[in-house]
Amino acid sequence: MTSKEKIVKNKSLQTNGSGKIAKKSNFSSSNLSSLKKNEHLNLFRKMYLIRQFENACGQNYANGNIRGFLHLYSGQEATGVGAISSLKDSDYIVTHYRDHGHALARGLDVNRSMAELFGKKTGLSKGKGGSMHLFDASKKFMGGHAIVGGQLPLAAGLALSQQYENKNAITTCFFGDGSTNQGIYHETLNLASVWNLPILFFLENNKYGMGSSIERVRAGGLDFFPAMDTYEIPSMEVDGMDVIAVKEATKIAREKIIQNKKPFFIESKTFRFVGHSYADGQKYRHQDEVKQWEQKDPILVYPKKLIDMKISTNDEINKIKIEIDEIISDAVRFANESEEPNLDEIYDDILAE
Amino acid sequence: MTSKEKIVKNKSLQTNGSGKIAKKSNFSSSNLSSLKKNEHLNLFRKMYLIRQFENACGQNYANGNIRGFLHLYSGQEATGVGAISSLKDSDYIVTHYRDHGHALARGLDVNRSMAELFGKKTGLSKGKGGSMHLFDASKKFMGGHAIVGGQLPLAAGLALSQQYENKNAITTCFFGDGSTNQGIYHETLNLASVWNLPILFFLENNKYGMGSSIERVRAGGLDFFPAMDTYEIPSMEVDGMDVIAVKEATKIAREKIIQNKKPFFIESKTFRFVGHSYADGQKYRHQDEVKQWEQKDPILVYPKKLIDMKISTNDEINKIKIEIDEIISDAVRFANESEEPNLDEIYDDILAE
Amino acid sequence: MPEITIREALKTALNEAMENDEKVFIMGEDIGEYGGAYAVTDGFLKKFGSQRIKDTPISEQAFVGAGIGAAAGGLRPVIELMSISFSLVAFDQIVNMAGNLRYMSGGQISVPMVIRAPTGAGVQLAATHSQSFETWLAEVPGIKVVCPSNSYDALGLMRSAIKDNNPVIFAEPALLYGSKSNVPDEYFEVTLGEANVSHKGEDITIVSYGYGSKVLTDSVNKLNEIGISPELIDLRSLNPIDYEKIILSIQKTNRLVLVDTARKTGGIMSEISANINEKAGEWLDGPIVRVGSKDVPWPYNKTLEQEVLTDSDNILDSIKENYGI
Amino acid sequence: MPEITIREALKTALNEAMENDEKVFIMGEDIGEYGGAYAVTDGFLKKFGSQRIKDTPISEQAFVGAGIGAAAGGLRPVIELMSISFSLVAFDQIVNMAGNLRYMSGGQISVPMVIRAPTGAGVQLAATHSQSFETWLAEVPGIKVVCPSNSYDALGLMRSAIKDNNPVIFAEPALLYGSKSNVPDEYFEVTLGEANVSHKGEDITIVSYGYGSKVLTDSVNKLNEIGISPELIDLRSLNPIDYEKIILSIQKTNRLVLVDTARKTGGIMSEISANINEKAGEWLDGPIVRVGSKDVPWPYNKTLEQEVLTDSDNILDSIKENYGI
Ligand SMILES: Cc1ncc(C[n+]2csc(CCOP(=O)(O)OP(=O)(O)O)c2C)c(N)n1
Ligand SMILES: Cc1ncc(C[n+]2csc(CCOP(=O)(O)OP(=O)(O)O)c2C)c(N)n1
Ligand SMILES: [Mg+2]
Ligand SMILES: [Mg+2]
Repeated sequence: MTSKEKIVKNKSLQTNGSGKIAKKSNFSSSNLSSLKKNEHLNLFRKMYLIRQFENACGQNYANGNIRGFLHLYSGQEATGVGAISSLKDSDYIVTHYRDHGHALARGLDVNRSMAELFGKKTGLSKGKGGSMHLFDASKKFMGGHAIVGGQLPLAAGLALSQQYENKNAITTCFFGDGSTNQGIYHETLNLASVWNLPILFFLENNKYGMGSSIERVRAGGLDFFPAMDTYEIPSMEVDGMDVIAVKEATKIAREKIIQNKKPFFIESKTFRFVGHSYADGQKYRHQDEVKQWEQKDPILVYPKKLIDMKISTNDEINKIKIEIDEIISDAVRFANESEEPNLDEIYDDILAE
Repeated sequence: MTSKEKIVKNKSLQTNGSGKIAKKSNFSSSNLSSLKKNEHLNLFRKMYLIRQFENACGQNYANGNIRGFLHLYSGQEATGVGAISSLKDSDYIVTHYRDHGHALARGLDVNRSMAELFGKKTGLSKGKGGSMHLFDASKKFMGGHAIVGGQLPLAAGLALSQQYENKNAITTCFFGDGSTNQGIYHETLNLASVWNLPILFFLENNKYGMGSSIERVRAGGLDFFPAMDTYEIPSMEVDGMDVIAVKEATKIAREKIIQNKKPFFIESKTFRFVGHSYADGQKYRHQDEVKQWEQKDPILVYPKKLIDMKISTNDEINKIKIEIDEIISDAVRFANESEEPNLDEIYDDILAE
Repeated sequence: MPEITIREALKTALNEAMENDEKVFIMGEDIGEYGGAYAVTDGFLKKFGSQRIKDTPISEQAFVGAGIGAAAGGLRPVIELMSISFSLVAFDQIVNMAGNLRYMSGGQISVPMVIRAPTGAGVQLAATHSQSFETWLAEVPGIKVVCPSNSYDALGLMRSAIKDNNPVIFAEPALLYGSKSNVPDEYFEVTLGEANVSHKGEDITIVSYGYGSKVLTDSVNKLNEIGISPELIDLRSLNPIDYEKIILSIQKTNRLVLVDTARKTGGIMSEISANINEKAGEWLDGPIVRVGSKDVPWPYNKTLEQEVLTDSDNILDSIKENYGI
Repeated sequence: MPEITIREALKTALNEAMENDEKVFIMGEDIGEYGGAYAVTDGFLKKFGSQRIKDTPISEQAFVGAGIGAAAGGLRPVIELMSISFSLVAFDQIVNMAGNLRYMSGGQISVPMVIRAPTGAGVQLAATHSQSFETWLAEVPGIKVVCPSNSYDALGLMRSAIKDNNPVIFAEPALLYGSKSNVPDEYFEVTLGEANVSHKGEDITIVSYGYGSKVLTDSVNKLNEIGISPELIDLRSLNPIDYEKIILSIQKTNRLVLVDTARKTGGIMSEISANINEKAGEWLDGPIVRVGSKDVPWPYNKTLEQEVLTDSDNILDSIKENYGI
C-alpha cells in the first residue's frame, strides 16, 4: 500500500460515521441507554474501587506503609475504566507509573495490588516493583513503567507479536501528555504506522507533566490528536471524564484496528485531582482549575446521572460503595498482614532459565 | 505569547508573500537576473569545487589515502552552496557526516579539508576527525557529526547562545531525511519552537537514508515540511537541484528567523548521485532513478543556463573549471605531502584547560 | 556559615554563579515553576527570570544536547536531570557528543557544562530509578565526574565545576540532600580531581565517595571498638581519580578497602583495585577488598533494598573476613 | 564444513534459527534490501520475506524497545545494530527495560532477545563509531553479553544466544568479519558463560576475548621466542564471566595478564583483575597486568588509531616490564 492510499483511508474514516475527530456528543453519557444496567453498575463499581484504592494508598503513604514514589490516578478513573472495559482478555495492556487505575480496571487482584505497594511477598511483583511497576502477565497486563515514554516501544513490540502470530487482538498503551516530548514517542508512532501494528495509542492528557503545563513545554497547542495525521494514524479525541464516551470511543478504536489492521490513537482529555506524586505541593497551578475539573468528577457525576435517569437508585449505589469500602479495607489488611519477602529473594527473577 | 497566537503568526506567513510553502517558481533559476554575474560565477565555482573535491576523494579512497567511512555529496551541491551563500559569517553551521559540501561552501580551507580526510596534522581537526568530522570554529562551522540526528540539539544550543546574547545571527542545521526517524529530531523541533530559537532546520531530502527509501521507513508520505505545522514552525519546500532557488529560499528563511524570532524549516528535495558511502553497491535502487536525477545535475544545468542566457560564456566557465581543478590537485598534493601527526598527539585535545 | 544541608550548599553555589557570571544559566525539568524535584533551585525562577532558569520539556536528549551546544557557543549551562537514571535516554549526547566533541574537532571546541543529577538507591524507587550511572560516565575520557558526600564538598566542588571548561557530571547522592555539615564563611573551592583524607588513621585505608563516605563515617566507631584505626579517603572526584592520595595512605596502612554504595560489579572501585594492584601492589599486606552493593537490580521492598545496599555492617564483615580480625 | 569466516558463521546460525523456529525473526537498519551493513543477512529478505526480515527506520530506541516487547510477547527477535556505538541512543531500552523487566515484574516476564552489533576500533571510524559499549552492558545484572573471536565460537555462541531466554548482547568484532577458521560439520553449541582455553601453556595466563584474542594469537610466537609459554583463555562471554577457568589456569601459571582492545580504563578487565585479586590472589607470583587500548577517544588517523589500539607489542612490553623478563 502506498502512503497516498493510507492517507485516503484515514480521510475516509472521517466520513464513515466513526469520525476522525469524535464529536463528544457522539459518545457521551447522554446515550446511557446503549448499556445494560449491570454494565453501568460495573463501570461505577470499578471507578469507585479505584478512587477508594487511591484514598487508601494516600493514607498508607502518609503512615509509611507505602514508600518510594506514589502517583495517584484520582480524577482519571473514567478514562482507564471506560477504555479497558472495551478491551478483550486477549488484548495486551501497557501503561506508565500512574498505573493503579489501569491495573484495577483490568481486574488485577486488589489484595495483591495493594500488597505490591506495601512491598510484600504476596504482591503482584513479589514486592520488587512497587507502585510504579504493577504487572500481571496472566491477565496480559504488562506493567507499570517508570521511565517516561519507555513503555511505548514495549507496547509496539507486543502488538508486533500479535500481528506476527495472526492473533485477533490488540495492544493498548496508556501514556501521559508529558511523554509526548520524549523522542521515543515519535519513533514508536512512526514504527507502528509503517508496520501497521495493531496498537491503540491511548493518551491521557491531564494537562500537566509533573509541574509542567503543556502550554509551557509543548509547541502545537493543547490538542495532540491532530498531529497524528503526520503519522497517518487515525485519531479521536474524547471527553475523558465521561466513562461512557471513553468506553464507546475505545470500542470503535479497537474495531478499526482489527478491521483496518493499523494503529489508532485516542486522546482523552482528563485531569488528576491530586498532585503529580504524593509529595507535590502543586505550586504550579491554581486550585481554581482543580475545583473546576472536580465538577466533572466521574465518581459523583456518573452515579448521579444513573439515578436521575432512573437506571439505578441511591440505595444500589450506596450498596456498591459499602461493598467496595469493604474490599479496600480487606486489601489493606491483606497487605498489612502479608509476609515480607525473604532476604535471599533479591537474587531471584534476574535471569530466566 | 500563547500557543494560539503562535499559530496565527504561522498562518500569516502563508499570505504575506513569502509563502509557507514556497512555490518552486518563486525561486528558480529562471529569475537569474536577481544576481550579479560575479555572484553567479561564484555559485558555480563553489559547486564545481565540491564536485571535483568529491571526485578526488573517491580516487583517494580507492587508493587508500582516505579511510574510514566516506560519504560523498555529489548531486547535492546546489543545496549546500545555495543555502550557505545566504548565510552570514556570524551564523553558525552544523551538519552531519556528509559534510564536505557544507564545509567547502562555507569557505573552509580546501587544503586543510583534504588533509583532514587524509588524516594529516595539517587537517582541520589535526587528523583526528576524518571525513565525518570537519570543523572550523573560527568560521563558526561546528561539524561534521556522525551519529544520525545527534547534531540537531547541538545546533539548538548554539542558537540558544545566540538568542541569550542577543546576537543578530542564526544557526543553520543540515540533516538528512533518515535522521527524522530519530526521536531527537522531534525533541529538538519542539524545544526550538517552545524557546523560539533562531535556528534554521535544513532538511536535505535525498529520498534515501543509506539503503532505505523514505517510502519504506516513514509514515506520512514523501514530504516532510507539512508536519512542521505540528511544531508551529513555518516551513518551505525548495527544489534542491536549483542553486538560485535554494539561495533565495534560505535568504527569506533567515530574514524570517531574525524578524519573527523563531525557527524556520526548509526541505530541499535533492539527490545523491552516488552510493551512501563509498562501499555502497546501491542494490536498493534502480539506476534509472539515478539517471533521471542526473538530468538535473547542477554542475551541468546551471552553467548551461548561464551561457544560454548570456550571463556567462563557455570560456569563462572553462576557465573556472581549470582553476578549480588546479586547486583540487594542489589540495591533494598538500594533503599527501603533509606530515602525519606525532604519536603523542593522541593525548591532546581531550580536556580543555 | 553554620551547619548547612547539601541542598543548601548546592543552592548557594548555584546562586553565586548565577549572580557572578551572566553566562551561567540553569535548565532542566520542573526546575522553575515547580522549584526542582529536590528543591535545589527553589525560588530561582523568581529571582533570575525565565531566560536564565529554563524549564524544559521532558526531552533529555534535546536539552542535554542543547546544553552542549550552548556551551560550545560560549555559555556555561548547568543542567539538572531529575535522576541520573534518566541520563540513559541522553547517553549518546553525553558520551558521544560532550565526551568527544573536543577531540573530534582537534581541540577547537570546549564544552563548559555541568550536569547535576541525584544518584543512588535507598529511597525505594526500584530498579529503573536507583542506579548510579556516574560510574560509567567516569570512564569517558573527555568528561569529569564528581560526587560530594558533605556540604563543604558540595559547595566547593560545584564552584569548581561551574568554572571548569569541560563537561562535568555532578552526581548528588539522593539520600544526602538533607544531610548537614559545617561550611566556612570564607570563599573556598574544592579542586576537581583531589581526594580528601576525611579521617586520619593507621591500620587500614578505606576509600569511598558520596553516600558511601557517609556510611563509612558511621563505620569508624565500630572499627575503633574492635581496635582498628581506619584512615578514610573521600574520592570526591571519580574522574580524574586521585591515586596519589590513595597510594600515600596505603604506604602507611598497607591495607586497602574500597567501598561503594553503587553495585559492586563494574563500579569505579574495580578500576581502582586493578590500578592500585598494578601501581602500588607492593605496599599491600593483604588483598584489596571491595565492598559494594549486591549485583542485582534494585528491589522496591525496603528490607530487600537495604539488604542490597552497602552498609557499615557489610564493611565490617568484609574487613573481618579478609584480614582475619 | 571447511574454513569459514565469522560472517559466514553468523549467517549460518541465523539461517538455521530462522529455518527451525518460526518465532525467530530479524530486524534492523538496512538488513533487508541493502543486505546488512556488514552483509551478514545478505539474501535473507528474499528467502524469508519481509514479515521475518524487518528493515527498520533509523529509530534504535523504538526498534530495540519493540524487540523487547516482541520477546515479552513470546517471539525470539534478533536485532542488528549497525554499530555497538549506536546502542547509546537505545541505552535506556537496553539497560532499564531489557535489563530490569523480569526483576520488576517479579519474574513474570522473559525477554528472549539477541542484539547483534559490530564492535571495536581499527577501521578509522573515529571517536563516535569505534567504541566497545559491551563492556558497560556486561555490568547489567539481567543481561548476558558474549563476543566471539573465531568462527567456531561465532556459530556456537549464536546458536545458544538465540535459544537463551534472556536478553543477550552479541558483540561482533568489526575487524574480524572476514577472519577464517575451522568449524566442524556436526552440530554443536557453545554454552554462554564458558570460557575457552584456546592455547595450553605453562608460564603465564593471558585472558582476552574478541579482537583481543586474535591479537593474542599473534603474540604466542613472540612469547615463545623469548622462552615464555603462555596459556591463552578466550572469555567468549563477558557476563557471566568464567572465573573458574581463569583460576584453574593461574593455579598452574601463577601469573595473569588481561588483554583488551577496548579502552583499558573501566573495561571488563578491571573487574576481572579486582575479582581475581580478591578470590585467588594467593595463587599469583606477581601483579595482575592489564593491557588495554589507551584512555583517549578514538582518533581517525590510522597511525594514531593503531597507537591507541592494543597490539601484540603492547602485550609483550607489558609482560617484560612487569615480570622483569
Ligand atoms: C525519562 C524520564 N524523565 C523524567 C522522568 C520524571 N518524571 C516522572 S513522571 C513525569 C511527568 C510525566 O507526565 P505525563 O506523561 O503527562 O504523565 P502524568 O504524570 O501526567 O500521568 C516526569 C517528568 C522520568 N520518569 N523519566
Ligand atoms: C544513531 C545512528 N544510527 C545509524 C547510523 C548509521 N547511518 C549512518 S548514515 C545513515 C543514513 C542517514 O540517512 P540520511 O539522514 O537521509 O542522510 P544522507 O546519508 O541521505 O545524507 C545511517 C543509517 C548512525 N550513524 N547513527
Ligand atoms: Mg500528564
Ligand atoms: Mg537521505
